[in-house]
Amino acid sequence: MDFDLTEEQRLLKESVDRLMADAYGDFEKRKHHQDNPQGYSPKLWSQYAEMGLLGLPFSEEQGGFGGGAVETMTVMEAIGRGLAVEPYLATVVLGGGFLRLGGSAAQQEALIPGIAEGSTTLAFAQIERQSRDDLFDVATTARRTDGGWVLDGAKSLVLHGDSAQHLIVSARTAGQRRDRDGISLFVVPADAQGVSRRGYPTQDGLRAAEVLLEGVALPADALLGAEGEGLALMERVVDVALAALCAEAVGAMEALHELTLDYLKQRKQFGVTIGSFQAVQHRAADMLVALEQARSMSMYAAMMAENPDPAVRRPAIAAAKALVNRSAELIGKEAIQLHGGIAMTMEYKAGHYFKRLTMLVNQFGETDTHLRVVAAAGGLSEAA
Amino acid sequence: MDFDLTEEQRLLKESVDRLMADAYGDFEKRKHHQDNPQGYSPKLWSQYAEMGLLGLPFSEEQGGFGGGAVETMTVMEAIGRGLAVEPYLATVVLGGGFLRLGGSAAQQEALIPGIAEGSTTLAFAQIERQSRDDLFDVATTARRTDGGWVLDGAKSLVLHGDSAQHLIVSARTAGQRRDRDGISLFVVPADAQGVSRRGYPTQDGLRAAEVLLEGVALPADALLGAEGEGLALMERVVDVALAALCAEAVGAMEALHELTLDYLKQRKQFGVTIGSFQAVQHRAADMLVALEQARSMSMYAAMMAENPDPAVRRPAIAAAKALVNRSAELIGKEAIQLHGGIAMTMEYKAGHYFKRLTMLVNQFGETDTHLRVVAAAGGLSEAA
Amino acid sequence: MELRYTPEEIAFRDELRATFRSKIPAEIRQKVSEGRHLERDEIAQAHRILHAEGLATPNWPVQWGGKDWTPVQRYIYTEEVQFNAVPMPLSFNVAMVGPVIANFASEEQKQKFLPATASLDIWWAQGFSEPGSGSDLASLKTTAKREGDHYIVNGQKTWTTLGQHADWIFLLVRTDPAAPKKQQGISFLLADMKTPGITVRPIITIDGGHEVNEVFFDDVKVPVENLVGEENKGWDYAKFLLSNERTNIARVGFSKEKLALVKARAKETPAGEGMLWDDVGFRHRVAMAEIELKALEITQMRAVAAQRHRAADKPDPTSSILKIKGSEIQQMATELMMTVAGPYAAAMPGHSHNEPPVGPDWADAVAPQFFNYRKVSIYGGSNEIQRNIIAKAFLGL
Amino acid sequence: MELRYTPEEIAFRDELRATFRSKIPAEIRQKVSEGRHLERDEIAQAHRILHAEGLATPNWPVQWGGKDWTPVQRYIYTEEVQFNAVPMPLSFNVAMVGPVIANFASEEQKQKFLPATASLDIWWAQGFSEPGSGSDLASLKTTAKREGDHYIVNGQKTWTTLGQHADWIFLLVRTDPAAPKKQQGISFLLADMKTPGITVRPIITIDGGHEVNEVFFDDVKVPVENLVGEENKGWDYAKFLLSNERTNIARVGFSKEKLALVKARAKETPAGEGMLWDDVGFRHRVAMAEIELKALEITQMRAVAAQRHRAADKPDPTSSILKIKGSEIQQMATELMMTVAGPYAAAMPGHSHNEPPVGPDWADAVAPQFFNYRKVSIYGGSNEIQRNIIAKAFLGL
Repeated sequence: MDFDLTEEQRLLKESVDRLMADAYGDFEKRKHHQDNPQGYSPKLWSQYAEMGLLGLPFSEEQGGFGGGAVETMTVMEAIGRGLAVEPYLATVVLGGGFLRLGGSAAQQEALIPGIAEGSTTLAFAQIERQSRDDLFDVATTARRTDGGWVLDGAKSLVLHGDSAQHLIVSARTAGQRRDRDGISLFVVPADAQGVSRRGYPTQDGLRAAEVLLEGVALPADALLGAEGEGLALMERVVDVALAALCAEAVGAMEALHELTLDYLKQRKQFGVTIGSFQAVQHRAADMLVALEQARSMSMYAAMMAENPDPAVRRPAIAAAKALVNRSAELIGKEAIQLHGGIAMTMEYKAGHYFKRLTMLVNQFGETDTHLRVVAAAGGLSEAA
Repeated sequence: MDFDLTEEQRLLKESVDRLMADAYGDFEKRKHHQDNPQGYSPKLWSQYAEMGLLGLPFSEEQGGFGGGAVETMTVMEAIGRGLAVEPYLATVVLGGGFLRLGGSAAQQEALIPGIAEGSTTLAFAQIERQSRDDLFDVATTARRTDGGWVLDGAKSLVLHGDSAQHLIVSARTAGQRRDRDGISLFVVPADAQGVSRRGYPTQDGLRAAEVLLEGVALPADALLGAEGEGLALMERVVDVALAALCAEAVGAMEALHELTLDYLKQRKQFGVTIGSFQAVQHRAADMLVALEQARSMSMYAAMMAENPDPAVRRPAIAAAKALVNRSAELIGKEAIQLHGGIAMTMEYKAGHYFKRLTMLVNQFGETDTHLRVVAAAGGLSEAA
Repeated sequence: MELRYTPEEIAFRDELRATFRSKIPAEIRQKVSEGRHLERDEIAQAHRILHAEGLATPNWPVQWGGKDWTPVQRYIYTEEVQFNAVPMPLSFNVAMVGPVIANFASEEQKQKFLPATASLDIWWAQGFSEPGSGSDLASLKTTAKREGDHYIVNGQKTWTTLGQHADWIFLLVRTDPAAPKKQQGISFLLADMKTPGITVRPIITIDGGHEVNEVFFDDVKVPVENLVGEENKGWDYAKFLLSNERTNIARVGFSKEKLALVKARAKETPAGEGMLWDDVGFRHRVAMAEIELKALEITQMRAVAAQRHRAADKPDPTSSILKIKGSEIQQMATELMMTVAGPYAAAMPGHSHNEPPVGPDWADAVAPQFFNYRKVSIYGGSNEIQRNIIAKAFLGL
Repeated sequence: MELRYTPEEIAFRDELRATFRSKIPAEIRQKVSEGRHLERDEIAQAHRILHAEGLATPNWPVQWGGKDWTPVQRYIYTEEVQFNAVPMPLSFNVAMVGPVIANFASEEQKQKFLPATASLDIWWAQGFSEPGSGSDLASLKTTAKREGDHYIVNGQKTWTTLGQHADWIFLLVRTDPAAPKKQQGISFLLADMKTPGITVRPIITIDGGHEVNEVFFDDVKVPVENLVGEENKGWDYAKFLLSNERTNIARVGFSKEKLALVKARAKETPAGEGMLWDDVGFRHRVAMAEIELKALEITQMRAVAAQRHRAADKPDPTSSILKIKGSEIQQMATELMMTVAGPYAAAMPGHSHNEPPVGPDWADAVAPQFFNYRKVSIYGGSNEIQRNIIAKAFLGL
């Protein structure tokens, strides 16, 4: 039992924190980054690469630095604190996760070096018009042809899908729309014939895209993982992403709590700081309790995220996300309320944390979805 | 739209309040009442009768005073404030409800005058070992014989069942244990051959009984209401009782809130009254909000309780009880917490309110049961 | 005790409902229902239709175009405006400055301002809040110095809702900085927004909307004839004005409309094997919100009915309760709508009208309204201030 | 970062678990599990078995029978005691007065008291709280006047848990009423309960149990040799004593055991068409409680692991968090058990052992435990005090 970072992890944390402070310490800079066509700064993305963050989770054989979920947690926490807009989750955690855990050697060789050096970005195209958050609800089809595949369908809300060079697309190779079997995954170059994309900003300041796939012809080796068995891999990679989101949320909650405390210590009303009111103090204390509980579950998620056994991993990750969601809701709302009007303005950072946390709560399934997973597993087992 | 009491209702309220103040104003007196073999004071019960409270809900033709649900609400609120232990709910609201709404003229004539004058008490024997709160879960059987019935079964937690002269018993005359049809109701004299009872105190200071029915032979006219159609009548009477419980809860919450405010104004800590702490003030304010919301729903329940249409009545009553439950839980727990240790002692009144409210929350179904009724009806309709 | 409306009240309600539904353009009502911001012209159009129907200023004195309605009728009116997603007649005109002018202004001022205020020929803005004042309104710092026939106004107001559209502004200014208490020495002025020295700067809120503004006063000359009532008595008029919001504070009609929409949309939103409405957990959440709302509605009705027994200027003990619970339920409703929208709430409103929506047509307005509605527990006396009021004024703590 | 125990730690845990399950009588563990009050003899029997196994005083100095365990081992020990429904060794002896004597008392006092304290040949009671003190412990009023070789003690203590069984009491008394601060002038005394002038009066709590008492001191002569440490320094020893409760404060093992029981019972409780466990709403409530508990467990483990980096006498910043969340979850667990018991929770415990139970065998103990557990957010520094501590000490408000 040990909750300390290793020396390497500590150094990693320090350097990411420094990067974020430089890039986002002045809140004006964030708007500046967002003004780029891709919605983030390619220059900053190169700095991620130079620091080795983009190759972090890949093994050394794969061209990476052999980091694990704790390293990802460290980076994502810093991203959460900075309220960063770079496609780390989309490219490294999700896209990279599919390559790491399901990609062929050829696919890994083709893409991982580019990811690590910052030249290749990815996106996971899964949500459809009817699917909500059900990973297995896939109407997009992939038809086998001579020596390849043809994809048809439409994907919604593809995170950073407007600027990604490659899309990881879920498509049905067999079965009915909501069957758990028969889903396959494909690596689709964004510039392939028949792919059209419409990008737009999301409510929390990131980018997403609607992706149309019309008779997209792909070679045989575009298939990622085993044919028809894509769901298990998606669940595995999404669990890694959920753990990363938990860490991002903890970073954002921590920063938002600090911002609130600073405000409570400065802002005066009726002649005294509002932080001197006991009712306010108790609510700030409850925010800390919620934050520390979330931090514990984010660590738990990091330690469970790479577990290949879904019977152990899925309830654990679902539990973490459910608790992080509850904490994020409480801290987000209380931060706005304790600030008052100022937090309702675009110019001030608090509202943006609130918006990111709100969206994060619903990413990959809302709280009830995760509670259902935990309850269906009979609860959390005693095994830590 | 009118929320005022009529002049008669106001006079009724004043006199019941006075009765309760006399009988329960000194908390020691409550223990004294409870020490009687039946768990309440027969003398006090006679006073209820003298004041006309026991004949209140019956029509004048039935030998009563023609009061409605608002009158019952007024009495039950006072009972809640006083934390009274008399069997008003069991005898007048439940037992009387069955007679009023389902009894034959002969049954009404036989029993209502006795109820009104305080000589006859009743109890509703419904819960069984397996039934929990499902009114339709009835394993007790009633077999038709020449000119009568024979009852066999066992009933649990019959409120004031140890001292009642007559029991209203649900028994199955057809169908399977959990069928909605085939349940009949019987008026069973407590001294009938084959009836055995074991009385005990309940957690909230009232009395209940386990009732065993072994070959209890009854005449044909013991049947109350139509054969096999007992469920609808039970639901109707239980809705009347739920409205009464809402009123009792409001009375108890009101008194408990006042008791808490008094304590907060007197008790000093760190040199000041604890009521001067803002965190405490805000929680006392939230208790008031919960109380007023509950009061509104208790009025709503009173106005809906006698509606014969179950499609309108049942969701309304369920809604009232669900909200009253939430308020009772909040006010009960907060009252204990804001008092601190003193409220944990038997000698002080607050804990007894808390215990009564706790039991009341679970009486005739817990909150989820009622939410289910509301949700199944598609929510609360717009009709007020 | 009788919960139901009388047949006359039901007829009154049905008549209002029919008027609202037939006269107010459906597109405007749909925008309100979907939680979208209205353009200036849409607000003005709806206001003027109501005015033409005699329904813009029912709470004013009859001689100035008001109605001699009972408290119940007034309540039904507000309910029906909200429940039918009709834009409220501009509250700065109708609920705020209008009644102040009608009650405290000179006959000349009444003649000059009231008809144009009722018809929205003058669009008013409110200049009360200041950057440092927050919930402590009386701490305001904007000054007005008398110089001959004018006051010279200097200072800054903020959270000025729809100030970008305003023709005139009513504002509180400090005319006697030496007054012993901060509530004293405040005056109530009316100023033409075109007066030199007034600058309006937009505040964009986190939902992306431009609803509020900062208003700067830099040596602004306001004629003395624009003083309402007596100099240094402005706080009394402000208190009168703020107490007028009372009957509207719970916004039961809004929440009713919103929860009905939650249910309607959940019934046509696929989720799991059926529709979202089939999900037990979701239905119980909606049920609990509806139950809280029903309780609030009755609490509100009790307050309305109790007005019979109370002098009009006495504070209503339940208004703080209505504010707290009302804002909680409004926020609950916007949260439930977030659940209905699910992942599709994440997309920003389309930048061009030619772009097809992401998810259902209405989904892009859901998150902005959720964000925007955090304000309802902050403004109009934050819920913390309301709890202070309850504790001090009603619980005696 | 590693959540799992080492193989050595797992072996340690399994050994403890085996010992607890084989040595402590099953009837005692069942009573603890069902939430019933234990008799004096049962508590003593369990304590003495643990003492015989060397497991009653692991946190004491090794020379006085303690173990040289790591923080993780100590944590596992507490967890396993609770999780296996073993009665905790009497905390007044083991966690409170024992460590104070071992750290601050004279060698003579150590010799006299420590062995008998470890073996429960002396049963100690705690005399800290007073009727007027509540959360403001240092405001205590009980006085001790030095007269020759004795202190003459006068005053009243309250909430004295299991004081009815006690042989001795350790208490805080005011020896210097003129001290400038209330924390000064307090001394730490040991008194034989048989001393004339000591009267114990039971306090019956709302669950019907006799767990706590009032203890009256009426001119009680306590020999000066029973003063621990220095006169007027008692507050330091009391603070040391109170900080010792830290590792136990979250009571994760208790809640684990209780939630496991909730699930087990829900699986055999008929409800609706199946078992209560099949009800989605109920399962989600249990799931959320288990999730909160898992988070608390890790928060607790983080605090334990962090002990490596912190001087033993520095306050642990997470202890207030553990207290707040731990008490909330314990209460949540007792509430869930109320739901499992349903209507059958209403019956009082049978007055005679010959009477058959009402509902399931365990149901009569459910409501009393629910009532009793309201105390966990009140005692040991109420949750309000904990929030004050967090706000002031850690948030800087």
